[in-house]
Amino acid sequence: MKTYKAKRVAITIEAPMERRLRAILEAADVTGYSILPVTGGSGRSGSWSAEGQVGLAGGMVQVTCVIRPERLDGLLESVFNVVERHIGIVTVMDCDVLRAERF
Amino acid sequence: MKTYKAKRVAITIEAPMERRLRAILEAADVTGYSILPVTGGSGRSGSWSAEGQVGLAGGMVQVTCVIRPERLDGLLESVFNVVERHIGIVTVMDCDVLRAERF
Amino acid sequence: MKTYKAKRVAITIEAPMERRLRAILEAADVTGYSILPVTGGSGRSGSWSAEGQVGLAGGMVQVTCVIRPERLDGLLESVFNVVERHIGIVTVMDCDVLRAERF
Amino acid sequence: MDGFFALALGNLSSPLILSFVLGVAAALGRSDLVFPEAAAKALSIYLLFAIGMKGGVSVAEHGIDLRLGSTVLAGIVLSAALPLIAFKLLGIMTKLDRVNAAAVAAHYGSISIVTFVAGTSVLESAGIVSDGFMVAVAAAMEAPAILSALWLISRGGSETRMDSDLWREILLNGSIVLLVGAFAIGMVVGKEGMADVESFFVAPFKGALCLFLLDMGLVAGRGLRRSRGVLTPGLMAFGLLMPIIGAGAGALAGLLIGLPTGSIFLLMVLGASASYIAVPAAMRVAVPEADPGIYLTLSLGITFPFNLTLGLPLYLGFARAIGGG
Amino acid sequence: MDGFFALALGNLSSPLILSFVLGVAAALGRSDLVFPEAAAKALSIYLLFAIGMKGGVSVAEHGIDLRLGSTVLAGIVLSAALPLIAFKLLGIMTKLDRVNAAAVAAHYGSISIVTFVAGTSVLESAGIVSDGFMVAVAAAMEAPAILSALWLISRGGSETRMDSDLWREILLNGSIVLLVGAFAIGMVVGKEGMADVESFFVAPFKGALCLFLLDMGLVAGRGLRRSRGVLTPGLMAFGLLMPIIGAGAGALAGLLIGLPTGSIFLLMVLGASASYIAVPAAMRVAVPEADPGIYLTLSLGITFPFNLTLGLPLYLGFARAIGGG
Amino acid sequence: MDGFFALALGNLSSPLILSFVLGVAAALGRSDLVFPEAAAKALSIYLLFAIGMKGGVSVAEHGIDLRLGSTVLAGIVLSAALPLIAFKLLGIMTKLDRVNAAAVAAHYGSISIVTFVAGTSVLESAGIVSDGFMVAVAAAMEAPAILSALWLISRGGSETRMDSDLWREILLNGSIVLLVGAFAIGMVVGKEGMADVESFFVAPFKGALCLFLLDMGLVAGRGLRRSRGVLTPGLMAFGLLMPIIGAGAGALAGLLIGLPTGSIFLLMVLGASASYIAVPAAMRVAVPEADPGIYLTLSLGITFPFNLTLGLPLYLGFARAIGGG
Ligand SMILES: Nc1ncnc2c1ncn2[C@@H]1O[C@H](COP(=O)(O)O)[C@@H](O)[C@H]1O
Ligand SMILES: Nc1ncnc2c1ncn2[C@@H]1O[C@H](COP(=O)(O)O)[C@@H](O)[C@H]1O
Ligand SMILES: Nc1ncnc2c1ncn2[C@@H]1O[C@H](COP(=O)(O)O)[C@@H](O)[C@H]1O
Ligand code: NA
Ligand code: NA
Ligand code: NA
Repeated sequence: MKTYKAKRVAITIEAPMERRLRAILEAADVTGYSILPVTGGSGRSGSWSAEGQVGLAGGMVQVTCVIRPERLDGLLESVFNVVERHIGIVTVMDCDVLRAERF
Repeated sequence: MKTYKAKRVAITIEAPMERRLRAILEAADVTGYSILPVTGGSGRSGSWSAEGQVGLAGGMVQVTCVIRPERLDGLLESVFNVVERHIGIVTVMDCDVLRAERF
Repeated sequence: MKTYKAKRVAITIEAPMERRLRAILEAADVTGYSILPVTGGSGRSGSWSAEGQVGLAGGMVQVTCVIRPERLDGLLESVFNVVERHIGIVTVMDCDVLRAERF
Repeated sequence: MDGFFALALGNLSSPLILSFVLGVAAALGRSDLVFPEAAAKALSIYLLFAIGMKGGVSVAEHGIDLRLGSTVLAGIVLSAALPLIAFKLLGIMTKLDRVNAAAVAAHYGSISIVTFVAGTSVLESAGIVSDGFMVAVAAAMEAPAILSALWLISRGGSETRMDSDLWREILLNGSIVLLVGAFAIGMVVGKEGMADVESFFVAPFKGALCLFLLDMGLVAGRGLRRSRGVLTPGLMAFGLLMPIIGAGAGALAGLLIGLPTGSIFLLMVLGASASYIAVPAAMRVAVPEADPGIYLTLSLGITFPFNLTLGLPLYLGFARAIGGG
Repeated sequence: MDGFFALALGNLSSPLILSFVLGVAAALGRSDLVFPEAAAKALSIYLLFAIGMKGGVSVAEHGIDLRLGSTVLAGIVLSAALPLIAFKLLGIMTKLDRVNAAAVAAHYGSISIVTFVAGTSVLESAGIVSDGFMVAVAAAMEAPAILSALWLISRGGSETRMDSDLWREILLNGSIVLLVGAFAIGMVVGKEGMADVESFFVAPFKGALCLFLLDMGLVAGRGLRRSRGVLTPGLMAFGLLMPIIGAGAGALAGLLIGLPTGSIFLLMVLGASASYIAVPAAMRVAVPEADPGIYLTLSLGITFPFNLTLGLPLYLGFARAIGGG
Repeated sequence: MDGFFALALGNLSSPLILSFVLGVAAALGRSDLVFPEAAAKALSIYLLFAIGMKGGVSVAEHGIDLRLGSTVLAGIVLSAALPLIAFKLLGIMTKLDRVNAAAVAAHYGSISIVTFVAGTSVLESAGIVSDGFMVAVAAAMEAPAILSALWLISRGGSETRMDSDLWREILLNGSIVLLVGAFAIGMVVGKEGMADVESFFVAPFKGALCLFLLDMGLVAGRGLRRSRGVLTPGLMAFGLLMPIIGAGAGALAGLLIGLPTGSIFLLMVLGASASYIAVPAAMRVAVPEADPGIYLTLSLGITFPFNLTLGLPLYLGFARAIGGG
């Protein structure tokens, strides 16, 4: 099956920042992304869990974008400005994508 | 620690298609997969969010299968027939798996 | 953008084991991890879905840690002791991380 | 006309409608107010179960009416026929391609159970009775419209994914099962059995509906905000005209069968309302090429608010005029 | 026997049981009706809290009964002893290996609080009183069965993961904490304090239980559908026989202590019912080798429906026969 | 002082407080009892809507009071000024850096609506009336404290992310929209419209609050357990002293405006309570450098339990002493 090389960027960031990150991705013309819920975790700022939480402040989300390799640097730069001061983690992986028109 | 080479396929697809995709995976003898919820995203068909939604129509899920490399092509072909006409994205990544009997 | 090589370990395990796994990760000094919900799946022990479930017994979670490559073996060994007898799957992938201090 | 304004005003100042308006306003103002998906789904299960059971109990009380059969039949015919009208109208008023037009049309043949429930609230406030079996009619009207739409599409040469699985999914979709199942339970347990569970299914019903409408407002408002550009003037006009045609068809059917005013009104509401749960899910599977941005926004963002605010008093005024009461 | 049929029929046509049946039917018919996981969990918290609190208030009303202590003790003994019987029986009736047999046995020593709640509903309908402290007995019976099962396994030479963490998890699992905590709250606040929160915890209770049983039906039905092949005839027979044995043991204990009819009945129900929340979670941690497909399906797919539909009237008839009333 | 102990005891033995205590105990004992996130969010929407609507209906009943305006103004001033006091106090009592001190201070200027709701329950039990518009005051006090804190930070030379988006997020955050929106709905529909939805929004209110407080206890207890080391003695002392200062400021303002006892009490409660929903979310966005471990734990783990258990009777005793009644 024919596949295409791409990069899969996963940005784990605080839930209250989701909107801003979405706006920045859209401003950077990254219109393809998916958001996965994160229900708990641990980091330098301690361990947490979404259970029973009412506010957004405690939670995080994982935003995943699959993009063409040549667009990676642009994406990381726009994203960096947002995440720089925030808790969370950004990872990049190589992947193959089934349909080229999809990203 | 001894690990084994495998492929990790992630299929992001509309929630109403989950059942069919499961049936196709099982028909293709892929009995190992996990389903992660997706709570929002954006693509060519616009941006969306699961918040407050009652119906399935708006949502998506991410089906992840870890399989032996030699089975990848068969899997992609069976899956392609389902996802071809549907929105969503299919990515394939290389990975190492801890226990060979598990996939 | 400068990135750093890392390993992304994903451990899919039964929900009742989440606490123990967290304790083991913390004992192994892996303080950075995120937990994603899994809402269904299939494996050698049959297929399942979290829908409508009251107890933990039926569900699974996916614990994702991004760690420095040199720490991978230690992590896998500690984890192996927990997951060995349990259902679930452990995968390791290569990734690049944006900020080195984050993992 | 005076009566209509009074009714409309009364309707607009009910906690139900105001909750919906609050939701729309919050979404348009981009408030971060959100309703958890699980809570919205749980509320909808509660509402469907409660309305189904009440219908069943009422039928158990009054005996199976001879008109039940004919009204269910009329509902099925309405649901199957309205998409054909809607499809023609879309061809005239908009530039939608065949597949999208058929998908939209399916929504208008099918029904919105929340609009129906809001209709029963309006009836109650006005002190007008209706037949308990109208819930069964509502359930019967969910699916036929989908088949009409698929027929329209396949006639045009496009492929639809219509297999036995999809059949089952359409006929046994969650809301049909809940409505029909709870209706049957209501019929079996009757008024006496209902007494046991009344303080859960009857007394708090309207308040729960307020919160659900708040959520519907949030979702509708968000849909509207995201859909700038999708909704052409032609589509919007269709979204306002089609419910009136559907209501008219419902009124006609109700008159022919000889239903009492309350039931004529509810049949009008069913005809006027557009699906936003069952049909969209079926369309995603059967006609993935159709754009959910169009049909969801039109049904939930235009027709649902119109019916809820202006449509209900309008239909009630009309039903009273032709049915008395 | 006539009495049993009347009771059984009355039970089968209550909204509670019919909701369960609707859920099973929807799942077997592969409807897409689903209950959000969060809603099911929230409902179960509500039910546990309400039932615990009611028990505590009732004890506060009637004073601590001398029989409380002996009944709790009897419950602990039952919970610890029934797994031994179940294990023997499984050895005779099925081909399960030691680990799986012990895991199944643990479920039958422990209890299902929903079955208990349904039992209290049946009592109420029949106008029979019972001791408020039976809720505490239910809580006390959750855990001992787990220890018996782990002892059976380790005696067979297999390893179990039994550390202090697991001890705490078993003894402080969510449902025990809720039952005991709410029981204590009920005892402290008494009838007067309860009055404040009655329209939340008492009046809507049965209706909420309907929706919960609908969900249980969906889960049980789905389990049955997925388990083709897992449930051998021997296992199924065990799933129907064991609750009767448990009920008999409960009846015996109740008679020995001299409990009133209502409490004998509830002790029978506790003996008969099988856990599907606390024990499965403990087994996943302590005995991961045991197959959840077997113990969950048996407990939730066979024994729970049997108790709910036929078991309850059967046990009530028996309790009346031996206890009077 | 006798009165205080009686009040405190009465408060401590109410189902509300006991539910909170149960939650804290379960979390500290590391029970696996958890509340689904979606259920907690749904409950909070319900509580905010209900309390807002009740306030609006009460204002519709009694007419707009001249004191409404001055009390809202006083609330805004309190909310803006208390962070300055808190900031000074933190400088004296703790070693927090400027950014963390300002972030903590913001929480104490803003309010906790659950503490407010618990306060209204205490008033009801004591049979003391209060002004319906106090809900509007509560809403008005959510945001000003955030601006004060951001001003404190920027004055110190640190950067905050204060753009128009954040402005909108702060002013249209979910709880403000719900409180104000439901208040407006209550004012429009009045007592008559409320009657329709009373059995959902009024009767079950206290019971629902019990479950919510159970969840708050679980979250607070978990926070305490995780925060060993974060909470220095100085911080803890601040968490107990600051609410008393806030309550004092509220009492002063209430006296100056000439509010009745009940409303003085509620203004004290608002002054004393610390935010744990709106302000933390704003801080995450505007001042990501501040450590949520400090401000969340202090607000939810120390101040909230203190207010709920000892603070409320203390403030009520004081309000009665100065306001009569
Ligand atoms: N190395 C890591 N691997 C996976 N998730 C992480 C890692 N580090 C941080 N996270 C996630 O990001 C959150 C905040 O991290 P931190 O900023 O280090 O406190 C954590 O609670 C985790 O959910
Ligand atoms: N490049 C991408 N990266 C990640 N998720 C994507 C991407 N493209 C699409 N998706 C997901 O698939 C959904 C449908 O995509 P589309 O078919 O392009 O509208 C989106 O809403 C996202 O949730
Ligand atoms: N190959 C796989 N790929 C992805 N998830 C898997 C795989 N195998 C197992 N799982 C997950 O782990 C669970 C238990 O697997 P098992 O132990 O094989 O029954 C499954 O229900 C899946 O959620
Ligand atoms: Na219609
Ligand atoms: Na038992
Ligand atoms: Na305050």
